[in-house]
Amino acid sequence: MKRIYLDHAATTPAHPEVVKAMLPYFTGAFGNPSSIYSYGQETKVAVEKARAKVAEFIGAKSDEVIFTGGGTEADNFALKGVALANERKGNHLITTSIEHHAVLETCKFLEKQGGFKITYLPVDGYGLVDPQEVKKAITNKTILVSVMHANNEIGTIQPIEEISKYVKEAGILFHTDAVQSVGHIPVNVDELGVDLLSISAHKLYGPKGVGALYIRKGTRIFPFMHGGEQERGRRAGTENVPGIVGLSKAIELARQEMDEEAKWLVCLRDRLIQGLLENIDHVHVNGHPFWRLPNNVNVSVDFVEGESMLLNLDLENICASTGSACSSSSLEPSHVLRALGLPPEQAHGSLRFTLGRENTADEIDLVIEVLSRIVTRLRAMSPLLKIRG
Amino acid sequence: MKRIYLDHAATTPAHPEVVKAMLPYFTGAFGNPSSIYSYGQETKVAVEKARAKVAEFIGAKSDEVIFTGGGTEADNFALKGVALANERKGNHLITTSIEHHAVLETCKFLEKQGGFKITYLPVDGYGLVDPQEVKKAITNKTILVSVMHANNEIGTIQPIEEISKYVKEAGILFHTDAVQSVGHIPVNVDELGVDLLSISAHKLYGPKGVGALYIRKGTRIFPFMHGGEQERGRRAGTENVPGIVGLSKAIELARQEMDEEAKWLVCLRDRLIQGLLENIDHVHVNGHPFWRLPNNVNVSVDFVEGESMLLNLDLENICASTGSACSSSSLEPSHVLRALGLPPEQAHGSLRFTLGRENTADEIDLVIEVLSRIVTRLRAMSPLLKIRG
Amino acid sequence: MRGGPTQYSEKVMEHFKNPRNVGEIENPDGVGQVGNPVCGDIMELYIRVKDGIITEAKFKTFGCGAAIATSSMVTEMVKGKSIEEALKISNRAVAEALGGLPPVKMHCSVLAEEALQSALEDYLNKSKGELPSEKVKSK
Amino acid sequence: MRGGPTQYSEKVMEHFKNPRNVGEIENPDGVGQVGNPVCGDIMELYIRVKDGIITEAKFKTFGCGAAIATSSMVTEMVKGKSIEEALKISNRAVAEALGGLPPVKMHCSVLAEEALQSALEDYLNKSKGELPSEKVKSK
Ligand SMILES: Cc1ncc(COP(=O)(O)O)c(C=O)c1O
Ligand SMILES: Cc1ncc(COP(=O)(O)O)c(C=O)c1O
Repeated sequence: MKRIYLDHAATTPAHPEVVKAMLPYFTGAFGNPSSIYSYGQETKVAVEKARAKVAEFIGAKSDEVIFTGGGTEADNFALKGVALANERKGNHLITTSIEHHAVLETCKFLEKQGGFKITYLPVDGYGLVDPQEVKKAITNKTILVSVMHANNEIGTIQPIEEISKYVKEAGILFHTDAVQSVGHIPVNVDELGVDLLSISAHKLYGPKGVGALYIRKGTRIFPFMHGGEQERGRRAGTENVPGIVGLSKAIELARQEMDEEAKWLVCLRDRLIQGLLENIDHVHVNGHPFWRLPNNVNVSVDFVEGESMLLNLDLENICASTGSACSSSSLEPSHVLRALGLPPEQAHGSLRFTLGRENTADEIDLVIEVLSRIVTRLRAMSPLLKIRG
Repeated sequence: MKRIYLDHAATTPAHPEVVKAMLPYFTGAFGNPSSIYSYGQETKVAVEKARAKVAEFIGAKSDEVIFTGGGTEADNFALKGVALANERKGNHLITTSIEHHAVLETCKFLEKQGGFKITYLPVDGYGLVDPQEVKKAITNKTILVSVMHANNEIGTIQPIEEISKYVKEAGILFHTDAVQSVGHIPVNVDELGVDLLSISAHKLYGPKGVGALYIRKGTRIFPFMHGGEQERGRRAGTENVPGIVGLSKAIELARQEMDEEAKWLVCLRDRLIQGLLENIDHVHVNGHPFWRLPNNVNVSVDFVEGESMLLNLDLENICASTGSACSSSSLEPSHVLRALGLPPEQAHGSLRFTLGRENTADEIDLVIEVLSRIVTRLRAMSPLLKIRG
Repeated sequence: MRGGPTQYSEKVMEHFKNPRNVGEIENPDGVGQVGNPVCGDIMELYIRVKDGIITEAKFKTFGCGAAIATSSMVTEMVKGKSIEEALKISNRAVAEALGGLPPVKMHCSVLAEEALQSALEDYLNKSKGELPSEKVKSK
Repeated sequence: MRGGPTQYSEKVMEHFKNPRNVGEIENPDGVGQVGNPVCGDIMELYIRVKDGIITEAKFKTFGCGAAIATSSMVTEMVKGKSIEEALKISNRAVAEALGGLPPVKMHCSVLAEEALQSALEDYLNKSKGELPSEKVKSK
């Protein structure tokens, strides 16, 4: 049976065009961009073209885009770089309780090792941050606010523009983790009003292990990676030329296809949500009904646990994801679902389906059918149904 | 005219077999290794196989190898991770004045921002560190010694084993930057006696943007990249699966071909050195005559400047490198050549040729011939020849 | 949404796919319930005992793949065993019978052992001292 | 061995490949020498002057591609010019005539200007005050 891949928030396949664009830079044009002979210059030109493309796509200037080794590095770079460079101004950072671990763990590190104070803002039942809460949290020690653009688990899109107003008013730097939004919904650094923005290629049909950090001109930030003078001294290390070219190709394709694709994904998404609600009792949708990524479906299925649903789906060649404790080595359910205020059973019974450009309506219908069967089977062995049902 | 590439220390082309090994992981087996469905597990298995291969090659255990985004990240990780994790024990680090910038700039950052004290050991005229100097530099505050295995500019190979004795005696952690040696000369972590060792794939016919850090079991070190639980919590970020597979394929090929290749490169290397000495007056070889990478030729040509030689070579499709100020944006000549005690004119007149598996004896002969012509031409316009000649 | 190292053995997957003894026993001789929804694992284990021998065992489980497989396995293991023998079934024995469990999933086997012990205790309490009860208390 | 952004213009490469006026002038009317080996740049500039007009200019340079190209260009630019005109040649003019220089290489054009000024000064000193010497001093 053909595999049905519904975990595009975890990673996407590289677009065949992306791989094609990368290939010449492995063996043919392999020169080091830092070399001064014309052969290295070829790859330097490739990197600069890529930079211009990425910059243009998010409404930035070329020299405001720094390539990194992925979204996690971009987040680490942004937070640690700004925190250390602005330590004298203050030691307070504001973020939210539903950030990706790349932001949250970096914050914990800064708290523990750097003596920084971090405010973790709560979210409402839909996963939305209240801009007023951001405003209230700002003190005269605050040097950075970091609020993700779109959440990777529940797909909720934050009111970044509104939050930005308060942050800018206070003259504070503003970072957004846009790893899940870039290439999927419009992202413009000026419209969002952010100073730093993280991108990861493998979430938009680019290769793994490459990303970018947008840094608004004039932003005080330390390098995260020290060494050579690559990226104008802001990120040392020999440039991952094929990866960078792959990222820019993915961006180019997104520019062409994003709008159409988003419309189509919203169709599929709503078809899946409707289908699940209609065919399975006691299903709840997590996240926001409207401020939601086009490709994200997150549901809780009462009385059954996520990993056991996932494994059953896997046996039928369907790839999805769960926020259940049982799928994490920490044995705690998703911090995002907990932040929504979900009762633990519902957090444990969550499933995430994230759709992509190759999914079809038939696949969606099959998933609904298969999951109904699975849930019936698992509920038959669930002690919760009797206790609560 | 066919290009003659003699800058393998800057970067190598990916081996065609490496690219072939990587390809399936872009579009076919693209799953996220952290996913729990069998599809993600495929890539997890690929990553673990790669880890085992890399580990075996350097005499390490699998769980002592952490994949990174390159050699620079490995160096940053090793130095910052060990420094911060062992701060309570002491604040003193020892390194050498000829390290790669990935080590030196990280040290400067630790000095400036972290309050660490760094000793930069001198080297002799061949670029060798004296193990006795290391011993003398150790204080009761010393927490880490970092000495590179082989130098990227002059190819000098350090007496790591001997240095290790003194470092271990004092119970201190020992890091070596083996970016230029792994895959080119034998590297075994136990024989070298090191606790941490940096690797970069693109220096051994692997892809750019991926590397590894060996961390001996029990070494106190903080993660450098915070976020998800990848790499057993030691290096967050979605694994660059194709890159990691590419690195391990490059290692596999090195295991098979390294010895033969080294013999061949030594032949070519010595042919080039002899040819230059015989055909051009006033040429000096930089680096050690014996403790030298098989592929490294570094010479100073009196009375002429490096960049102008390089550009002329480039015009004849020959790629090389120089330690001249004029090729760097800092306008300072190579810190390595200066550390050897070279007079500034000789540092400015340096050329580095680093050979690789595809170079031929004919190419070497052509380079000698071409460079002789270039030097004659440039010397004709050099005021130094008159002044000093 | 992170993933742990959950590569299950074939045996685990086999029990997960075809769990044995799912369901409840009406008027059981012993019943144990352990775990709680907050942790994401609940197991109920029912036993029928005749002449000191466990003749039937059934379970209901809310939990992950390993929780279901260990429930299934433990019910298989106790059938036909005496109470004394059943009391000796350890979580390790369950895990081993399944061809091993990933480290983060060992707690599921603990849960299975606890469910069994709790059902046995329930039986012993009901039937009052057919066996030296210190054995149970010492648990 | 780091590399800077040294993508030279076509014009620079042209002058680098075929430098004009390489060499020395015997018994020149003016000679300037600037730079030093420590910095990796030395330029010598020779001029021949007839009736206040520079009729010939030659150079010798130890330095990078930009140093050679600016030397070549500046010697081309002064030929046929009066001393007054030559004194007005700025480093920017040299760089512009070469179609621009990478930022890190602008110092080479400064060196070329200095070499020229130094040769002119030498000429003026030798020929004593054929031109108001403040102009030279004010440099
Ligand atoms: C919102 C968000 N931020 C950051 C990351 C980390 O990106 P990467 O996997 O490229 O390190 C991810 C994905 O893993 C993500 O979804
Ligand atoms: C000795 C040495 N260390 C570290 C590095 C940095 O490795 P990478 O280019 O993979 O960041 C290099 C090469 O650039 C090197 O030669």
